[in-house]
Amino acid sequence: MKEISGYYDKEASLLSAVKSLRDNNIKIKDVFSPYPVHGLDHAMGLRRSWLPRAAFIGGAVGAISGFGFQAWVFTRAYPINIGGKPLMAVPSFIPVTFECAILFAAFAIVLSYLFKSHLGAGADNKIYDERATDDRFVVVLDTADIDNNEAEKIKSKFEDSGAMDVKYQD
Amino acid sequence: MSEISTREPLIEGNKSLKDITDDVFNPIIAKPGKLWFLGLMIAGSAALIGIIAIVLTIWKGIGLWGVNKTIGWGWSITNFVWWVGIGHAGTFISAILLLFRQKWRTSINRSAEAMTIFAVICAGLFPLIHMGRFLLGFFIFPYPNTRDVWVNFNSPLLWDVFAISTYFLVSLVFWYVGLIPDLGTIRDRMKTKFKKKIYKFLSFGWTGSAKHWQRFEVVSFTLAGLAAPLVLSVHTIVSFDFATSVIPGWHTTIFPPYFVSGAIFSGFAMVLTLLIIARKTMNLQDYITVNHIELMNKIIILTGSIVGVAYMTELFMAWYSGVEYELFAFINRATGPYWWAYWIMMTCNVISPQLFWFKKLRRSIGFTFFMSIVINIGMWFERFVIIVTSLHRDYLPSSWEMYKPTLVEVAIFVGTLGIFFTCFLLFVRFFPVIAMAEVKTTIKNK
Amino acid sequence: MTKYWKSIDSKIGQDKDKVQEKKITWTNRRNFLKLFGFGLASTFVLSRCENAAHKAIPYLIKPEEITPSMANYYASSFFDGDKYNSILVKVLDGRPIKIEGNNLSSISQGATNSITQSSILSLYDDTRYRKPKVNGEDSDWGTIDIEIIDQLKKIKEENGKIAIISHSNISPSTKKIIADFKKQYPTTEHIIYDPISISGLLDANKESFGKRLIPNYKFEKAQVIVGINADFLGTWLSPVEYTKQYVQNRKVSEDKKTMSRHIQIESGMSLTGSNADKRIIINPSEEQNLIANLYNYIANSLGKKEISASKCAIDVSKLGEELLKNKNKSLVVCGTNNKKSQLLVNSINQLLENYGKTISLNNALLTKQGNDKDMIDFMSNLKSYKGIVFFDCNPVYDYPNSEKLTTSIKNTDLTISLSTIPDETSELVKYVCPANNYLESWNDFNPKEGTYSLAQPCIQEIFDTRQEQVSLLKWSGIKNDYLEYIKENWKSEIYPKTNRVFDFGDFWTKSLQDGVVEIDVKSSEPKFKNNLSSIKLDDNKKSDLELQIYESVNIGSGKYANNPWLQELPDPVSKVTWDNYAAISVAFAKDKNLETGDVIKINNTIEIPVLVQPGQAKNTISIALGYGRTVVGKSGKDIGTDVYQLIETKEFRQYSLGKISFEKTLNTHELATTQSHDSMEGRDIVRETTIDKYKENTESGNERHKEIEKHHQSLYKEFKYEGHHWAMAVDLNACTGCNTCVAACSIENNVPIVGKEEVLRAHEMHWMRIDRYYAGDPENPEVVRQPVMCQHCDSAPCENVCPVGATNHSSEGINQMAYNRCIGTRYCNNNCPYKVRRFNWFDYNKSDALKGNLYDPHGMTLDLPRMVLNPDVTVRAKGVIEKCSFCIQRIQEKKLKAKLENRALQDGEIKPACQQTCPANAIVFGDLNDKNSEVSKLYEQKRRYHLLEELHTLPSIGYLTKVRNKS
Amino acid sequence: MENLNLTFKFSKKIKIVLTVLIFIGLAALVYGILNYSPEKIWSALLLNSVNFLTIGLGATFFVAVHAITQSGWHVSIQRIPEAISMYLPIGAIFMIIMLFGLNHVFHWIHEVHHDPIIANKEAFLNVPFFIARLIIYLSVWISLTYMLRKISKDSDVGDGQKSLIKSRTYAAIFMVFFALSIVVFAWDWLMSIEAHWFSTLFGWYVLSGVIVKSFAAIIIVLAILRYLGYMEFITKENIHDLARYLFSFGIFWMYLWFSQFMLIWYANIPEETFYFIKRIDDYRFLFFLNLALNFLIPFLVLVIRKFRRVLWIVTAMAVVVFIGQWVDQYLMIFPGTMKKVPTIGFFDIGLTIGFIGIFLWSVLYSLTKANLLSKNHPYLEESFHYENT
Repeated sequence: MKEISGYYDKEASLLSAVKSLRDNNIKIKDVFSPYPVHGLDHAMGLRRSWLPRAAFIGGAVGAISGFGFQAWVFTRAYPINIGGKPLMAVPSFIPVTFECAILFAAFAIVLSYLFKSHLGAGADNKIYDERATDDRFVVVLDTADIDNNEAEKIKSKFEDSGAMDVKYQD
Repeated sequence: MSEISTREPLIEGNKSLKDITDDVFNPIIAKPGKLWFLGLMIAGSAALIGIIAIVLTIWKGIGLWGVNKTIGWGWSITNFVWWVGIGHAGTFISAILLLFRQKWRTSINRSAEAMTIFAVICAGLFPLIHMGRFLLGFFIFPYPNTRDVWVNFNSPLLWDVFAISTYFLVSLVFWYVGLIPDLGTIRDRMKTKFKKKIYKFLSFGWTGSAKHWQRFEVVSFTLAGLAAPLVLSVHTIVSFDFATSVIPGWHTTIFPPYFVSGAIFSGFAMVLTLLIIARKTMNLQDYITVNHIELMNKIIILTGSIVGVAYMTELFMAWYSGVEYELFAFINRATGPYWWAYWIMMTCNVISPQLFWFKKLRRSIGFTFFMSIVINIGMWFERFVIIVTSLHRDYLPSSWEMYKPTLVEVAIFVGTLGIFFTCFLLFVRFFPVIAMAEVKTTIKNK
Repeated sequence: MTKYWKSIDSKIGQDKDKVQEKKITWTNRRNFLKLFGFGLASTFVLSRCENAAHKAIPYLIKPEEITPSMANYYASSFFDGDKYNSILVKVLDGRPIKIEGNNLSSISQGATNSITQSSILSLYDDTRYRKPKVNGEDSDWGTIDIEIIDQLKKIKEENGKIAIISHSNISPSTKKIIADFKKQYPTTEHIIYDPISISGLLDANKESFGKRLIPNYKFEKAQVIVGINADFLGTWLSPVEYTKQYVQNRKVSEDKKTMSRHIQIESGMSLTGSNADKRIIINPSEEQNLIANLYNYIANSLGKKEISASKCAIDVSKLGEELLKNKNKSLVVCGTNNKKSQLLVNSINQLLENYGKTISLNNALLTKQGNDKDMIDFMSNLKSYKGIVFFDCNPVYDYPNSEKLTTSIKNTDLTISLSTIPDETSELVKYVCPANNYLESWNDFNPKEGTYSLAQPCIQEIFDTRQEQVSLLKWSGIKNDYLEYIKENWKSEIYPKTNRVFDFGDFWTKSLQDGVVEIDVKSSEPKFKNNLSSIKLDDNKKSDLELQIYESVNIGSGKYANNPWLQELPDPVSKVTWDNYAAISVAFAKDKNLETGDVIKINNTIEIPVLVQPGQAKNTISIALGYGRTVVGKSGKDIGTDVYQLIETKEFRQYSLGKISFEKTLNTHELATTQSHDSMEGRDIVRETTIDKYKENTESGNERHKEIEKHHQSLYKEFKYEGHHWAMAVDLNACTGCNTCVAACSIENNVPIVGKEEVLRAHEMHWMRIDRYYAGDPENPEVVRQPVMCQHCDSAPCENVCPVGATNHSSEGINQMAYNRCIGTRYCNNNCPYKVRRFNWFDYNKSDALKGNLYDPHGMTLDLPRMVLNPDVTVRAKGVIEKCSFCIQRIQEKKLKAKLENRALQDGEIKPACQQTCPANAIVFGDLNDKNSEVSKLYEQKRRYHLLEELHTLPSIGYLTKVRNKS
Repeated sequence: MENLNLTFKFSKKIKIVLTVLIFIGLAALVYGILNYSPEKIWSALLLNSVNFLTIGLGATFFVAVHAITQSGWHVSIQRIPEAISMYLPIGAIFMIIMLFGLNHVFHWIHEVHHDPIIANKEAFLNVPFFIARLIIYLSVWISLTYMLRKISKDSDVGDGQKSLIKSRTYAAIFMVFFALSIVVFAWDWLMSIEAHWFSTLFGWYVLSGVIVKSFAAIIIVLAILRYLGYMEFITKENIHDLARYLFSFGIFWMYLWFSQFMLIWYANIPEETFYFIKRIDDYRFLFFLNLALNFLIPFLVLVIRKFRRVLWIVTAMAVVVFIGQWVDQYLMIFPGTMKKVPTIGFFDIGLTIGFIGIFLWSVLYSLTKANLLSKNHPYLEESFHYENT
């Protein structure tokens, strides 16, 4: 037996279930819900995502390379008098620098997100219940190394917390 | 202490989670109505006319347009700025309103963002085709080449290239990131095998995992944080196209924020136009409620008034500056040969939105629809006034000229309207028009 | 990585040897791309090999004077039966491509007018006759000569009369040939007429001095110039020469604070009138009376006898006073073809003791010789002529009442036309013996007494044509070729008059090289015989509406109507292109409820659009000649309305009608003007002052310059130009607005012709324009003009905004365009405060990558007209912005030349096309870094300012304020 | 919550500290009068008068905006901006005092007849109209601010929902008037110092500065209260939000600064550029310090989420921005009024310290007049229960 999953139709019962499972030191593999449930990440004890850092790094890289490229073009690669402006025309470089920063930051975070979450065109992730994207909440437990007894206990825990259904999976 | 119930519900009809899914999903599997096909046909043929006109322009030359030695930009850039402006509402709604925790945006952000993307496509078309040498348009990208020439980073038009393409890409990504969970919902509900496959592909393997949701929220919020200044920057840079110049009526420092608020103003108007039609034809009255419309109308008053203040400021400064050319440019706008354009602009943008101070009018669907079109017209004329009236009589009276659009220019404009509506009709047919997952977070009945 | 220098900038400071040492290495990325690109390109080229079947034959032995791509200049002469110009023809790779004025000639003094400039296109006129024709059918010279000689002989035998009709003929050799022809066919009469006749002037001079001549006017010597309906700066007699003279005493500087005063009395606003310090507006019918009154006033003041004349409405006392004050320093000229008026003018000049001072009867001008009487006689005896030879003239078009001639040509046995292109006359005649273009011909001229010049062919006959003289020689049975004939003639007639320093061979070579020979002819001034006592003034009554017919500056008599360059050149006053029009005054327009573009019907015969012209006499309509051609190439056909047929032929041809009727029709006709707004709107665009104020303070009128210079500051350092810093000074006081610079610029720089429809849409392409503004009373405004071309701003708003950097600044201060790089956003043009940039709206040059979209309404891209293109200047593709380049090709050429000769460039060596051809010397180009250059000196003038200088664009064009001689 | 009715106690100790500050200010003024030209003294007075007046105004703006947008997050701190806005009457007194020194600051007053450019502006720039405008702004600002404050105070004993609706109306009126008046106020009191110069954006640029510095002031006052042991109910999320506002309006200020500068830099027309040339050439250090304090430092610090949630870091940034805005104001005023480049010394800083004393006195005094928590505000709960992503 590899996984046990509990099915809920209410956000409140889901949250209490997750809380009680965690109180009982049962490791939750994942929870599936049709929308981001407020407070679920706290309840599950998920750590804050590092994704914003990707955006920050992306933005910094974008800004520096954007500015550096412009400065290089104007002062090194092909210095040319345009409208009498200084070659190092810093105010002129700001817009492109800014756009590069935003573009790089946005792509850095989105690509990291997709990569980290194994999301992508044609990705084939396991779906526990098709209604999990509609109005069902699914709690999946990693039970690879527990025996039947314990599994029964878990099942009752699920049912106590208001699960509509509990499934075993091998 | 009173309960949180002091806030009115964002959507009506006491929907359950399932109701929401059904309401969004059903139109996608339902057979489209005759009205939809009729709309698609009209929009499609308009797009075709536009494409023909564009091909003709590229082949024969810009001489087919009414622009001339004095007025180098006519309808093309007017339309460009107009479309870019319209393209501001979507990202404004999803980014800035997200940052300001305005939850009511959830009902409208999906379609507003879609509109943004389509509007930016239409907008981006104009700078491309307004080039005399469209086929060499790739010169504007800084790519390495044998001659070692790069682009001119001093040029606002080049900034535009970066701004518009960044804006388009980021908006697209932002939109799509938000779409993924909803596409997952559709995938899971889709019965036909083929369609299921397509939606499976499009939904990127979404499962609804809590970790994904956590990241999803972080990504959405960060993207919003990035998109918010980006929205400002895009129209700011568009305004730089004019404001960096030395042409009286163009060179004025207020342009950046004034263009941005003008853009949001016109964008909201276009969102209203589309949503009022959509809520009626697609039975979304419960999601897009009168409250939503009223809130948007409030933003319209706000941005419209900012635009109005900017007009007045410009007018005052034209006098205060003591620069004769500047003063002339503004007198000429109001009383010169294009006085009618100026007064259409004034009436539509400054005077008529003030009617929204009346709550009754603000909450009237019919009146709002009418006003949304009035504002769209007004904002189009604003750009026309800025571009044409400033150029047609600038410094040397010897070069003063008049500008009259040709049929080809009109056809191209009609064509972009066609492209826009074609895209939008296809969007409402195949994509979830309401951000289901986000709406689901706002209801109490869960 | 090796670094190639991209501009002189980056080269400065680098070791010269080091630059040369750079080697192309294969490992270099850029070289790889280059080679890769070349490979790709050659694949395409090779795959199209079957098309490359042009036959090119290399020189076996290179001719000494020809270096491919290097231009040769040949001295020649331009004379079209009306105006004379000594010219240099620029021939490049066998093609004449440009005409410049000849510096050695005292008539052209290095300048030309717009017609001369543009005449080169007539060489490549696609409508030219390519072969002789008989009754409209192609023929060949052998056949046609036999037939003509047969017929001539037959007429001679029958004792029938033969007429050779020509315009004024100033060629000594041609005259001799005609004489020879007469010898052969003694019944021949040579009848001379001028389309724009000055017979009255010639006859008056004959009466006053016994010689039928045009005196030698010396405008530079006059302190007061009174022009009476004489457009001497634009069209009258020898405008280039007169402009050169006129400007001498109009220019002012810190060293010379005086200038002449110019009063113009006229009906329509002429180019000359628009330059006058004072304009007196009269109806044509008032003119003679006014002159008589003026005469009486002066005579009275000098205690001479008055003539009987009624009092005229205009007070002439002030005018008379001014003239009297400047006795022997004044000049009165009159352009009316009326002997009595001219006699009166002669007498005024005599009373003022101007003869010998400002007017000389020595070295008389010979360019117009026509006698109205001859032509009148000919027209009344048409039936008696058995043979008529039209010697390069077109009387069916340019002579009034020509229907008679038309019918008679059809009935005459032998009619021959020696025209180069089909015209109204040549289409009617039996034999068309097409003549060469003047650039394909030998010729000699005698434009002034004592001045001789040669014309030499600069290209072989393009078609199977033969110059007129050769035809006449042939028919006269003379075997000589024309060159030999000229040489002999010169040997016997002209050479002896010279001081004979050289032997004839050298004299001939030198004459040919110089183009002109000027011999001092000294004879005593003829005695003046005043017989005004018997004069009886014309009985002119002022009517409600009069008509004045004038010669337009650009189109002239209409001979060049098929020249699109001239058609597209805006009229110097009205700025109208591609049309003539009825100029009406502002008040008249208001009275009759007319607007520019309304079509009116005059005398129930012609329909013509009106143009509201400020400064037009209220009850006079002015219409230009030279339009309304019916048999002509595409460019001239049905352009405008012909008014030759309205001219009345009495004793003299009258170019004004005392009474006409008009009615407004419901039609309108759009006039394509290049300037739609006439007022400066009180802006500080053209700065002006008066001579009195200038004497007090040389800065007057230009006070703002100092004020603006005080605030001259920048957020960033200005670029330093270390080598040259090119700049131009334009003297607004010298510029007359004649437009020749515009023509020269367009020709030099391959500026495309766009046609009327495009001009109407403000799509004209001229790189430079002459802005003209009116100020003051619309009935009699003051006019200012300003040549505007790219200002080559050192802080150029246009350069900043080009996304691809296609326009940028050279290290010598030139705002340059890389056409290849331009993608045509027109952003630069929007941002140019001077609006000098031009966009290629269509494919005007057949240079577009996309096929089938050529926009060439006037056939400028046909094989023949294309030959006129200047290969040193890129032909611009569709969708590209272009503009004045300071004639960069000329700068480079002269720089290279100096470099090859290992010397420094000299000031004045480089002359842009506009400067080179300017008859007013208004434009000076040079190096600002050279403190001794002329342009630097002009920059020192307190009159110098820059256009819109408050914008801090730092233009490289300096304007010098206009100074008026008025109080 | 037990401390719903808590009010601030203005203790003696604090009063002593503030009195010291005020005396430093007075000493600086006396020192200044003895040592400096009237131009410099009046300029410094103008700087502080306008600076603190607009902080008070910005606080009303804060209240009004949140009333209109029906926000909930701010309710827990709402009493702070309300108290700050109560400084307005005192600020008004200083503005009226300024009227006596107008001709030391505004050179258009005496040059109007010699300078054609200024003469052209006489219809707007003339003393009677100038004073009339000031009186209009002050009276409307103060009366609307009092109305809003009164409604808020009344809500403590009445119906919060009704008060909210009522305050919305006044807030809307205030917003409309404020948006128009602050722009004209900026032209009057700041732009007209350089009477030749003009920039259409200037009013909005000043507005952005007003908003950002009133945020800084709110944060600083909050930090003081926390230091004194009040406002314990403020959550990290509230601080985060305040920091975000400081951060994003800092960016907005920079955006407007850049827009104005870049457009003038780009076109390079002397009639506009002289303003910046003067400031870059003669006040180089301050010119760049301005950007560092108002944008660069707060941006680089507050871009990090962790820092946005720490009160002392946020407060430090608020102080940086506060100083930055002072510098910005200095750059608007002194280069225009002073013929020679002045140095910043005891006088300038001392005077500002004095103003800080008066300002804080006014704020703290006002805080004693109402509960520290707007307890009947319908959205009070929301401001405690939300999370920042």
